[in-house]
Amino acid sequence: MRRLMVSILEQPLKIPGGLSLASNKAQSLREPLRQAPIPERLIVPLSQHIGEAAEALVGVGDKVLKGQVIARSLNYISAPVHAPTSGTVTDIGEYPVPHPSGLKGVCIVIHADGHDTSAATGLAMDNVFAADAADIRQRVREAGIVGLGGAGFPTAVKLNPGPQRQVELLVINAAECEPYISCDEALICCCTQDVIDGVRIMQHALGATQVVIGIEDNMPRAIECLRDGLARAGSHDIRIVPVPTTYPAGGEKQLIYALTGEEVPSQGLPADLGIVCHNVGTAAAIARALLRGEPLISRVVTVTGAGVRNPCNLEVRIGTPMAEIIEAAGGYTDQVSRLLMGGPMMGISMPSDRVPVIKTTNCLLIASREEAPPPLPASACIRCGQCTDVCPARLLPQQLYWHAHAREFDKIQDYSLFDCIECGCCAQVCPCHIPLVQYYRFAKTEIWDQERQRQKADLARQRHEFRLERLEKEKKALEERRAHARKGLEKRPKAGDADAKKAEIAAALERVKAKKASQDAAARNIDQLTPEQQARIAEVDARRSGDGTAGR
Amino acid sequence: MLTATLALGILSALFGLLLGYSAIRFKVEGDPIVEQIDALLPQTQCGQCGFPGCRPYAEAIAAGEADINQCPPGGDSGIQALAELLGVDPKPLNAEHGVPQEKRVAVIDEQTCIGCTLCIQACPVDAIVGAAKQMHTVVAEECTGCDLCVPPCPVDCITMVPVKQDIVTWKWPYPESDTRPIVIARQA
Amino acid sequence: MTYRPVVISAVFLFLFAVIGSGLVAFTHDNTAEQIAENQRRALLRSLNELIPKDQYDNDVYADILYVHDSELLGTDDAVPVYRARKGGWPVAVVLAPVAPDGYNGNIRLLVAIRLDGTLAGVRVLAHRETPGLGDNIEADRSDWIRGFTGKSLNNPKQDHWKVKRDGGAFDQFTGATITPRAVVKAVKNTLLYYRANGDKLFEQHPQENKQS
Amino acid sequence: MSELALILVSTVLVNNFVLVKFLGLCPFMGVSRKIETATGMALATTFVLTLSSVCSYLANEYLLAPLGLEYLRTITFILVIAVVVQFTEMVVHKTSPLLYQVLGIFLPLITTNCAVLGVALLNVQDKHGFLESAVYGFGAAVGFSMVMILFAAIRERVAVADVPAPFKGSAIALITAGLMSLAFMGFSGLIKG
Amino acid sequence: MDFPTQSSPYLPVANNLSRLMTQVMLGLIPGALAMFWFFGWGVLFNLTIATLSAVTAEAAMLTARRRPVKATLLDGSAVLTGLLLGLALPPLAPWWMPVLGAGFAIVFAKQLYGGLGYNPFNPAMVGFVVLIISFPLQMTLWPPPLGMHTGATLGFVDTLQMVFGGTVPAGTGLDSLTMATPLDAAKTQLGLDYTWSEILARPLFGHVGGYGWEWINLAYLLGGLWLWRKRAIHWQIPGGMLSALFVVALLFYIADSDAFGSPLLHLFSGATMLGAFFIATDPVSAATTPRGRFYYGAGIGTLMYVIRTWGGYPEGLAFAVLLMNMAAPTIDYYTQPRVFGHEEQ
Amino acid sequence: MTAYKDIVRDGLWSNNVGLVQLLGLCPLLAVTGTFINGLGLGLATLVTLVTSNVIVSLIRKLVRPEVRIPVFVLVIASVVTIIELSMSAYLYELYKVLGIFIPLIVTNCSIIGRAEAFASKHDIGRAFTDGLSMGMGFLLVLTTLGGLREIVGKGTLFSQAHLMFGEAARAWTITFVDDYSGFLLAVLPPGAFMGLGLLIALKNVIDGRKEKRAALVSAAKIESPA
Ligand SMILES: Cc1cc2nc3c(=O)[nH]c(=O)nc-3n(C[C@H](O)[C@H](O)[C@H](O)COP(=O)(O)O)c2cc1C
Ligand SMILES: Cc1cc2nc3c(=O)[nH]c(=O)nc-3n(C[C@H](O)[C@H](O)[C@H](O)COP(=O)(O)O)c2cc1C
Ligand SMILES: Cc1cc2nc3c(=O)[nH]c(=O)nc-3n(C[C@H](O)[C@H](O)[C@H](O)COP(=O)(O)O)c2cc1C
Ligand SMILES: Cc1cc2nc3c(=O)[nH]c(=O)nc-3n(C[C@H](O)[C@H](O)[C@H](O)CO)c2cc1C
Ligand code: SF4
Ligand code: SF4
Ligand code: SF4
Ligand code: SF4
Ligand code: FES
Repeated sequence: MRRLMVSILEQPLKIPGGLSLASNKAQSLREPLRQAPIPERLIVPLSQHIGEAAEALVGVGDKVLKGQVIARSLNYISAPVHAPTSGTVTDIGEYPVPHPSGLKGVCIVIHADGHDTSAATGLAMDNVFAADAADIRQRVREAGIVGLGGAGFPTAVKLNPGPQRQVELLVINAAECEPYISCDEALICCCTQDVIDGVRIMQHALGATQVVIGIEDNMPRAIECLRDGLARAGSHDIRIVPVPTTYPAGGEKQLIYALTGEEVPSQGLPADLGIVCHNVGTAAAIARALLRGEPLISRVVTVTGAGVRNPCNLEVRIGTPMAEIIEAAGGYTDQVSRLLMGGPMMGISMPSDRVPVIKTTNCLLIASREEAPPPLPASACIRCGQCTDVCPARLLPQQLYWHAHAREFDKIQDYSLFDCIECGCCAQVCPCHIPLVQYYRFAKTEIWDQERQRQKADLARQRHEFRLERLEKEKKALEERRAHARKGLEKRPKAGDADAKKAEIAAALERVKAKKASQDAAARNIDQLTPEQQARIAEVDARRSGDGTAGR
Repeated sequence: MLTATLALGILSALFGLLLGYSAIRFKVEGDPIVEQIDALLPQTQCGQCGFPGCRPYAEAIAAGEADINQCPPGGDSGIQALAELLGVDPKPLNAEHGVPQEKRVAVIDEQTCIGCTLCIQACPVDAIVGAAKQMHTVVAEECTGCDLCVPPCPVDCITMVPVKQDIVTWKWPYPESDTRPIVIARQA
Repeated sequence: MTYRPVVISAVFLFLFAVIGSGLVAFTHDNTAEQIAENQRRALLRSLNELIPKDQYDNDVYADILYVHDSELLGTDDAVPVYRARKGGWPVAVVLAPVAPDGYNGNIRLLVAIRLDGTLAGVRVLAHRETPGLGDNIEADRSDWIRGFTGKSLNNPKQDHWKVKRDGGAFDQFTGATITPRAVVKAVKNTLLYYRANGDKLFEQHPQENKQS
Repeated sequence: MSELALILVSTVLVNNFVLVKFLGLCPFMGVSRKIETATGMALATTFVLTLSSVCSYLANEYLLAPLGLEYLRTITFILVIAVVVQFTEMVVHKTSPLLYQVLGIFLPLITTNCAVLGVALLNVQDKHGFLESAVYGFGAAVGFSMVMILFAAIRERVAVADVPAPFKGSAIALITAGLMSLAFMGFSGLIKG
Repeated sequence: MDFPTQSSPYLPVANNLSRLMTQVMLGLIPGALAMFWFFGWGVLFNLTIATLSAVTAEAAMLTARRRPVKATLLDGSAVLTGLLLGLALPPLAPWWMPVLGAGFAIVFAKQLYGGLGYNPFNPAMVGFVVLIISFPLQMTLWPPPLGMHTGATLGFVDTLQMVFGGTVPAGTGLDSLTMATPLDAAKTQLGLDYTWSEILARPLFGHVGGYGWEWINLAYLLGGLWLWRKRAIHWQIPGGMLSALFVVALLFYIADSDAFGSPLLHLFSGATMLGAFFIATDPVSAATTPRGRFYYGAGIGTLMYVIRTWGGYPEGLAFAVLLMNMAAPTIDYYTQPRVFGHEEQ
Repeated sequence: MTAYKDIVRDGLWSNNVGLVQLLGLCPLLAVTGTFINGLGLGLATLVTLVTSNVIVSLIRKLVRPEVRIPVFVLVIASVVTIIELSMSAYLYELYKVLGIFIPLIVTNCSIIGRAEAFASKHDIGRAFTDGLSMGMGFLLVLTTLGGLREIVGKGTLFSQAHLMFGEAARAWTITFVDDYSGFLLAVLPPGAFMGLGLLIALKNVIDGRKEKRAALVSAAKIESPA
């Protein structure tokens, strides 16, 4: 096992690039976190996060209890879905889901019975801190917990760094760098104990020797709460480090850099450095699951913006249609012009408020025209380089733009397109108003699509070649048979029949074999991939579906 | 005049010897370019290019017998890739060979199918399964959407349906708020 | 491995080379004289502009001498001197000196000096001065260069062999002083050279120190 | 030594073969669409140009001059060049498939690159010796390569620009070349003589 | 309720093109005023004519290309091209020179490539170079920088007549109205084997640079620094250019102070500061990577020195800028920054 | 076999050496300072093209591939040298002006290009026609560009005609603007590049117009029966 040395810096670093943005968090923090009412009808998508969609376990008409598993995960990188409240399944079908495409996805629709009766989940553990890490992971997995801070990556996977890696440092991401969003701060102030318990459970499960909570230095109240909480719990080994307020200091790689001075390798994971990074909300969810047996069926959502009457933070059941939440926050004002899921920098705009809240919905920004004006007409890039100045990934956004603009997908990858975290800083400063991030997203999805097409073409080529070979063989066999038959006719007219038959059988056998071989070939096609290739495919798949559910 | 002819004559005779010798000495066979071209073709195997499948078309291009703009499934991006590989100018798709269409797959109407196996024989990638006199189905993942199975069917039970777009295959659109026209790479 | 093809290619190339070079050689033989004549006439035309044809009767083109003087003639190379005679008597010499300090480098001149040291004329053979500025030294573009005709080291005085801007007697062009300055200096130097060596220039016989 | 350095600077910058002397323009326009191909062409040309500059010097010095056959210069030089090119191509093709992939398709084009013959003829005209010929050839090739690669990089940018339709392609490329030669005018007068 | 959708980010954008261009124009004011002070009305005529022609040419081309005219003109880039060209031309230049130069700049160097953002070469400098190689005579006729305070500069009406009518005011000649610029004169004198100390003693020269020119350069420097403070330009290009010019000049100056001008002279003569802060920084045609910008600037500084010192033109800025424009795409290619999380190349 | 009509159209317009194939650029740009220079080199190239095309077509079946290029080159070089010698004998002044570009006709890519691409595959008649039309096309571009550059750059046309047509031709010079100070750019290298760029753009405009008209006509044809 490789031991990695990571040390937390005395003075957090400034991240490369980035922007200073007006935080706009105060309005939603005026009142403390409260519960949103449970709606009559909940729409629970089967795919809410990065990774494979879950498979429904219930049928239409089934009665379900709160916390009951209604869809199971089939895949390692996947998470089960639980009923957010008790009621009846009225439909399983396609409904609009929060995704930039505005397309529909499979959802389970539950009519709440209003009792909110809990099911026995068996998730709670008696003595978590004595438990085996594998057991903890299993329960985290069964609780359907995914990262609540970003892309919604299944948390159990991240808690398992693998046998080759030793995790030394657990970074808790409480930075909440995007403007308007305050759900983490609300959670920290309201459920400090849950957060701390969760952090300690993670520390235990990972065997991390150091824990640091990274939090932006403009959240003094949350820092205070955490300090108090930690002191009360006697967890003096958990450090709180305020990092300079810069968007996107909360990005995983940026936060790790700010805290430790280490750069997560491109295409790599923090675990490569011996670091794992989790959001505070994720920590709280783990604590609730393992200490109180509650699976992930609700989360804190910031409802804010000039378009909503009473900006606030609400604890919302997964599957609640957004309209209901906005209602719970006092309803729309007449300034409303746009509905965003997530913050103003990375959020996705919703075509309607009928879509449900999912596990990764951290914020609903109901923006006015002033807060989120319609896009200005773009002009060609003048290479002013302002985008380069602010890019936290130290990319050359203008170069990426030129190649995306020209659809030069090979070249754009030479400029490390896939290191772009889509933070939006570049587009925010561009004097030419170019929708840069959309260009990158366009290029990324286009490249994934090409990759898919290429794989398909490779398969088709193999199958076609195989077929040609088969036909060739059949033709030869036929000719042989004919020749044979002719010979037979000349010599032994009677025996011909039997021979022909034999040949036919042989040919049939051949065909069967061929078919089998072809299947083998197809199977090999997947087998022969190197682990990296497989990982990449998995990654691509994951990211693709992640698009829908994550704030990316 | 004599010196002139002699000097140059001898010089070139020497050169001739040198070249003739090296032509034999440094002979090279094989043509890897075909593979490279083939790798760029979409492998739909539809034959719209006028060749029986993608590879023959690749060979024809390599031999200079076919132009690069004859493959409708490859579309403009395919032509561009070929142009880049071969170092020639891209040109618009030759409409004689068809127009690019959205991706489609064959679907067999299972009620109507009489199990004649004609479509199986037509399918270039063995994407149709089913024994004689039984109902046939198309393995959608393997179907390249080449249309070849449609004409042979005696009861017209095969239809080509567009591949449905879902969240996984969805692509971000090219930003349109950019007022400039879309430039297809390297037409200049 | 058979070497037949090798021989065939060799023979082929040989044949074509022989035919080609044969034809070229044939043409060459038939045109060589004409070409030499052309070259001669081309130079003569320039010379005749400086020294009218009726003033001499020798074959100026052949009556040639090469001299060296990098100081006064502006170049390390040999400078040809053509000599015009009438009835065997020297009439004038034509030198081809170089003005090395033009705006863009060398300016090649043709300077004709009569026996008495007055200028029969000056022409520019080649230069790289800025078109539109410095190229007014060409006879086709302005009369400036013709202004030298008849001048000598006494006319104007030797210390007036300068452009006006430097206090001399010769015009400069608007915006371009360097070029005329260089030309004036080169012509003056040529005259100085002639004053020092003029008598010797007619002595030697062409064949004696022909040089290439 | 400084003489040779002067020749080098002069051929690369001041009397750049392509932009000032107008030699080798066809490959300059023809294979400069992409940086990679331009680089390949540049390498191939550098090699051939230097070699043939030397070879034709030898041919002139030891064959034509002694026999008084200067008028056969063009024929001889072009023959030498054609053979050098053809020979290089065959050898490279056989011995280094990788290099051939990079340079292969450009080699035959070089025969008709008039910079090559131009260098040979200018060597004679300027009375260069052996070393000078080599340096002159090399300098010309470096100048050619340099502007070719820079040009290709610009063309890649121009290819994705919003160029008016009639100017798309070679027209704008020529105008770009024109602006480049405009810039190179700045070097005029740098080396006098 | 339904909403419009778009890609993130959504926050209002404060930055825009016309603001950037306006800042650059504001930055030019001190330098332009200084030039007006020293050279008189001709400067103003140049600026007006060049700007009007540039805008007209832009409008005409946009119309011909069927592109939005008004919106594009409002970005201010054509105006800026005109202004910069106007500042580079000799005052008293006949009216058709700024017209021709600006037309050439906009049509050939900008619009044929697709307009703002696509031009590989600096339009204003293309216009300038076209003029200097075509009309070297007119382009070297600079009036002496006498200054308004002496009352010796040409009056408004005289200038008007000269620019539009080509008529020289009575009692003067073209030769007396114009003279070589300090750089030009120095070059000429050096050719005559004068030493720098002799040359510098002439009234053509002031404290560190050419008389008048040093103040003009100082004014441009101030405007440039303001631009940098405003983040309209990056420091690398002017920094690279000025430091390269300084270092190269210093090396030669140390080697032979009689034959080569002092570094300060180079920094404060001719178009150095205008070039460093306003021309070399044209983002469209310059290198864009942070490191690349520095090399790009350094290249301009070096080439400028080479052309000033040994070349055929007294001022090398325009050529140096165009030459480095040529190299900019290649520089960009080879100076990509290390991406976050990538190994050092 | 290619029809004669197509060969001619190709050479003169649709596959023009200078405007479309972009071959033979060096002389095209270098010697087109004046109309007469362009004419002189154009004629020399024309003769070379025709002769070499015919000879190559004659010997096309005899040559082995490995010496094909050297043989073609030899043929062309011989023709060019003969022309060069003849020019210096009979058109000496013009010869001096065109300078190194006469021997460089050898490497005019269009000549060897035509030999390779056309003459080595076609019979004499076609090879001759091809050479003639390609050469004419090239000549056309050379003279157009030369004329334009001369007019813009010097304000004259047909100056120096005496180099080709003898002393009597001195008077042919047309001066457009008296006292024209000249627009040097046009005569200098940059002007050559840009001039050719503009010519190509002009051709593209004409082609575009033609295409549009053709499209209109065919559209009308389709519509009319309906
Ligand atoms: C495609 C992909 C694959 C990942 N694979 C792993 C993994 O194997 N192990 C792990 O611990 N984390 C993995 N992660 C989680 C990341 O380290 C990261 O924590 C997660 O993407 C959330 O970060 P974000 O919201 O900044 O995108 C993966 C993430 C993605 C997007
Ligand atoms: C630009 C950017 C900004 C982010 N900002 C935050 C943030 O402020 N807080 C946070 O918890 N996660 C943020 N994330 C997500 C983190 O990178 C990371 O996915 C998350 O902290 C991992 O924890 P989780 O797996 O528990 O969600 C951001 C991601 C990106 C790309
Ligand atoms: C591009 C350019 C080219 C020039 N070419 C010449 C030239 O060929 N001959 C010349 O004498 N001066 C030329 N000059 C002018 C000199 O620089 C200098 O101004 C002049 O010779 C001396 O100036 P004066 O006449 O005011 O003393 C040129 C100037 C420039 C800018
Ligand atoms: C800092 C800055 C410097 C500029 N410098 C120039 C310049 O030197 N020449 C010019 O034509 N335009 C200049 N422009 C304007 C604009 O970028 C230019 O017209 C574009 O090159 C046209 O596409 C400048 C703009 C900015 C922001
Ligand atoms: S900020 Fe915009 S205009 Fe400036 S370089 Fe980046 S993409 Fe181009
Ligand atoms: S969106 Fe991508 S390119 Fe733009 S600043 Fe963020 S990381 Fe850089
Ligand atoms: S047209 Fe059809 S068969 Fe031909 S290359 Fe394209 S996909 Fe293959
Ligand atoms: S199933 Fe039909 S459409 Fe699909 S690949 Fe086979 S033949 Fe083509
Ligand atoms: S004519 Fe083609 S390279 Fe010179």
